[in-house]
Amino acid sequence: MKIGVITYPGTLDDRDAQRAVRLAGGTPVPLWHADDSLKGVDAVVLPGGFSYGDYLRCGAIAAKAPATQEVVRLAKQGLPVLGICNGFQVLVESHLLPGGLIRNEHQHFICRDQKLIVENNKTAWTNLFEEGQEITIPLKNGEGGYIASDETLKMLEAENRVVFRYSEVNPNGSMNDIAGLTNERGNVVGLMPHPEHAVEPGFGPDTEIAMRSGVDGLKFFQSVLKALVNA
Amino acid sequence: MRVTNVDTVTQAFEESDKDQPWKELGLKEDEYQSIKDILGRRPTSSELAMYSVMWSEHCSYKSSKIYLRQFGEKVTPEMKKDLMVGMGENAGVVDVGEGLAVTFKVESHNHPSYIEPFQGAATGVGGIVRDILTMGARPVAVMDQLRFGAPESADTARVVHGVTAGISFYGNCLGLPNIGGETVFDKVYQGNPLVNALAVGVMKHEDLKLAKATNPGDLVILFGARTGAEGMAGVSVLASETFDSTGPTKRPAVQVGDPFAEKVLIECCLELFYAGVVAGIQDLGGAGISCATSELASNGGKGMRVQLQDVLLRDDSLTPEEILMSESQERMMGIVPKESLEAFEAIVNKWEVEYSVLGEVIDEDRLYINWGDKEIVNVPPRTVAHDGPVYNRPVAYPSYQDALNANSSSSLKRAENPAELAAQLLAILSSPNQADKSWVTAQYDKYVMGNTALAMPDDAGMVRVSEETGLGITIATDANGKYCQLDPQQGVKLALAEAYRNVAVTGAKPKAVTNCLNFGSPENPEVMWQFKEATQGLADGCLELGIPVTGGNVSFYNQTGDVAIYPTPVVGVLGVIDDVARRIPSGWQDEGNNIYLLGETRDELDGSAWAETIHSHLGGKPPIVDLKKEEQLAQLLHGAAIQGLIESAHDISEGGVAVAIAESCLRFNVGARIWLGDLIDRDNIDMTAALFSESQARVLVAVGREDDVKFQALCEARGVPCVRIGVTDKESEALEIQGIGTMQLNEVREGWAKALPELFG
Amino acid sequence: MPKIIVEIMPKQDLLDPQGKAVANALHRSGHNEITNVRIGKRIELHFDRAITQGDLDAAKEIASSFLSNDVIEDVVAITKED
Amino acid sequence: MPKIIVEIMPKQDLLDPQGKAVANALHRSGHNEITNVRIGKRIELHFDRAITQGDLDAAKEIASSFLSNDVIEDVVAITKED
Ligand SMILES: Nc1ncnc2c1ncn2[C@@H]1O[C@H](COP(=O)(O)OP(=O)(O)O)[C@@H](O)[C@H]1O
Ligand SMILES: [Mg+2]
Repeated sequence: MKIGVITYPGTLDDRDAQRAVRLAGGTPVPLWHADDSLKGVDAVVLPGGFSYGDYLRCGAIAAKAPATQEVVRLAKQGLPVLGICNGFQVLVESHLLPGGLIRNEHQHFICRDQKLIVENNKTAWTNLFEEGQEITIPLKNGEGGYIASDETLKMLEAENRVVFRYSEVNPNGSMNDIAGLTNERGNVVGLMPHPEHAVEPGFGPDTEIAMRSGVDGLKFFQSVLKALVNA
Repeated sequence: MRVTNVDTVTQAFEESDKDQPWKELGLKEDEYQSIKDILGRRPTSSELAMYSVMWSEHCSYKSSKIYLRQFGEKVTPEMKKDLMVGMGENAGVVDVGEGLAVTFKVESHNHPSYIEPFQGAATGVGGIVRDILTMGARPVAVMDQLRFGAPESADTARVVHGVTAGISFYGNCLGLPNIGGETVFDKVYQGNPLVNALAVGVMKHEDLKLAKATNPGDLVILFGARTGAEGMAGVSVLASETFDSTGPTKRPAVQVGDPFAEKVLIECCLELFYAGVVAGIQDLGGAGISCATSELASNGGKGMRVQLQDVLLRDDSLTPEEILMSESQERMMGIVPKESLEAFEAIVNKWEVEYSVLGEVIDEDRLYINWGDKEIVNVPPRTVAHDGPVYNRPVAYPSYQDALNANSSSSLKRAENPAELAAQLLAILSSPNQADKSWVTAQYDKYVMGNTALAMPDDAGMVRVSEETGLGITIATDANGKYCQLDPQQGVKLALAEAYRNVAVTGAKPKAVTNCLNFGSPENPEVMWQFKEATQGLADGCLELGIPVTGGNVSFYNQTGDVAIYPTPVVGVLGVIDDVARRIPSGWQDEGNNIYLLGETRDELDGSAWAETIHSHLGGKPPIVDLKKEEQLAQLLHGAAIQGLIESAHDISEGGVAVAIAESCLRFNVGARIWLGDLIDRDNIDMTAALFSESQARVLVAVGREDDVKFQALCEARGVPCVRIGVTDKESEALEIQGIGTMQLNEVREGWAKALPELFG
Repeated sequence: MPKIIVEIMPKQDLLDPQGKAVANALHRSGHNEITNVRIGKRIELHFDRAITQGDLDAAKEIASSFLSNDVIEDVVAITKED
Repeated sequence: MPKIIVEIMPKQDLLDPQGKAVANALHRSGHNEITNVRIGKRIELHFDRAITQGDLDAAKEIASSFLSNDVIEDVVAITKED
């Protein structure tokens, strides 16, 4: 299975996302923001970073890129898309996911091992998790505060579109502790924490068992491979 | 509108007696005279700008040069074996095996970070990363060494917030993991905080690049950000004169960083390197185009012809002098063979990086710079870049030194009962210098790139450099201004010893050294004495340990009025580990491990955290340093790591055994039962010394029961003193120290974790 | 130099953490008369010629489609300065 | 609601990375008539009563000493709105 990973100017975690795809058993395909073809990939990851320096608004300039426009078009036809951190911000700026992401409540960039609850395991990227499962994924962002109007929040909750919720600590003031969302169809998922940083023992978050041994992020990439096989 | 009335070489001949503002530009009379002697005429105003900035303390190392030579001289052939590039280049390069090389360096951005903490610190990170990139390496991590004023002072909060946010902003946006650093508070840094930044990069041997223009006909290309009015005269006015001397202030004194532009520049440069289209490259930092043109030409033993009007500007009103001195960030100068121009253009266009061809390399010992059809610079490049003045400044033994050394901590009152000891331990642990640094470090991305094997709060940072084999590097930096104030020569060796030990406790083998020497004014003979002592100590220490200094940076004039900071030489040690999977954690993780204290403990409390926190005292003599013992200890740890005998190891430094124990507990929330009786008996010390002495060459290790016999045998064979002081107790969630009492870990954690958030919100 | 100035504020009913932080700091320093602070953007679009009605129309379009995100922000003013 | 509006821009001579990125994006989408973009802040100070001259004076002081950093920014306007 070919999983595309888009690189915008200022993208940082593209190589990490490619590594995660590889470790999960997929074939990573590097995609360039200025190309309007996604090279026929089976799914796409919009990785983390500071596309265009996150100037103006995070993800706003990248949302206009040719590759993003193509992602928007194909996502509407069901292409699985995962937006991580800056990728999530791009999805929000391209209106594939509702709401907005603003400056963290405490005003600082924060990097921490974050506990999350998987609220929805029906999406293309979460089908290998249990509903209600607690996982640990590194979080690192300066503008991860999720906001949306009351209506939108109600709709998201009613439709079970909150995929991940922060557990124990809400690190950025996100409304309803929202860490990640999906679209109606469940093929597009965006979240602030970084699953690609929890895929390899020795380089992930700390766990009860050993330092840096957490690999909960691997299931995101395995899930999409399973979804693609079953599709 | 282009400036038209410029001072030309022709005019310099004709109007030979014109008054020039050499003084305002920071030149001394004899320096101005030597420029005239070199040129056989007065300099043009552009030449004057170039010489003044390149001959400033910051660029020319004129006060430090005679001392820095020792780093190149006190070396054995063995020490040079793996050194691919030594001092003098943008950064030293060390062969780490498997065809890979590592380059690393620390640099200061102290003065700009006081004036504008956010941008000052941000551009400090940007500058050091470009130095590393210039060597042909992909930058893979950063670290930051910070010294702030008294924590309670309102201005400290301004600086702390600005500096940490600036480093966070720039480093995170570049996608470089921050793997460690230092955060120290002391009132001596109140008006002069220290912001040092370290970067490390990795390359294949064949990708090594040098800042040289050797081939006549090659093009000189400036690329990256456009040139604007930033940091004008920043190098000479900001970095090398004291604050109260005011220079020309019309143009902004600060630089503004654009980490996004730098990230793009990094990727673009690496693509240029791999495509083999640049023959030489130099970053633009202090002294901007003046520095890049003269150094590239001088290093290559060639000359250059440059058209300054071809520099892409943000602001057309800049004068040629300003263009030559501008410190706009995120720029690079490449030397590109003509036949590679097309390939060069394709790559920079892909990354949307702007560039302009300024001129070409010539086979003549001359740097010619034109403004349109007017010649404004005509100089031998070497005289600008390398033949600046060299001073042997007066040194004087400080008048206060003997009294300071005589005022030892021996008369300070020691705790008399367990409750008092416990209270002292908690007080030290929650003092800003020993407290949890997460408030700072949580602002830094340590995960990006996916290769971070160790980072904050561990003793050293470690990153994997080969995904195939697991080959990794470790870096630790240390400096103790208080020790250096008591004895600069000993103090710098202590910093070296600590950094070396911090690398060793991770299981890596120390290999090379970098430094950033932060001192007061070199015009003060007492400061110069400190500098002389410190450089000698560092050179001697490195020779004794057999690891070379690969490069470094000197920052003088760190003082407010007449009051200098403590001498603060930051020492960074690089280590290599064959496989990062074998790294040793710093905290306790498992149940029932035996806890050993390696090394000897003396009653050494002068300059300690105990003396500072409990008695606000600084005086006496710093701890004894024995580098042979450090080496033995490092070899023991390395051996034990290879055999997999130790579960964790934590270096003992400020705050002594007490702080090391507490940190080991808090790392993974694992309790312990500790008894210090055997230690006290063996080393003939009291409880206060057992807990808080800062004796060197000591490490706390945890060993699984099954490896106990082997481990003890190893210590004996290597002659490293080893005493069992306790056992880990995971279930208890408490730290029990016999003779003091039992403290719940959440109690211990409370003050330690809250100290910085309470101060800085 | 002729310019069009676009002013953008976070939506009234949404959180503005930056504004809140500034308000808190002002309150700490005794400025209790200020009940609330909100922080938005002032964006200047520069021209090297006189600004036309067409430019203003274009700016309006750019302001709402790109310079602001209408899920979280409002364009509160578009003015020109010659 | 009565408010004082403080407008702050990066200093003319200094690089404005944000503005540059936005200008480039506008150029990519064909808006070449816009020669440059600069991005600053618009800060609203809210009051629950009518604004006095004293408030304006205080705002001026706050604007230059706290809301802006005069090393890199200029306060370009302070206005009130009732
Ligand atoms: N400014 C900083 N930037 C990055 N890491 C830091 C900084 N300050 C402290 N640290 C990290 O926090 C941890 C604890 O620091 P410290 O108590 O000073 O360690 P030590 O006493 O072992 O030198 C270390 O891992 C250190 O690298
Ligand atoms: Mg240490």
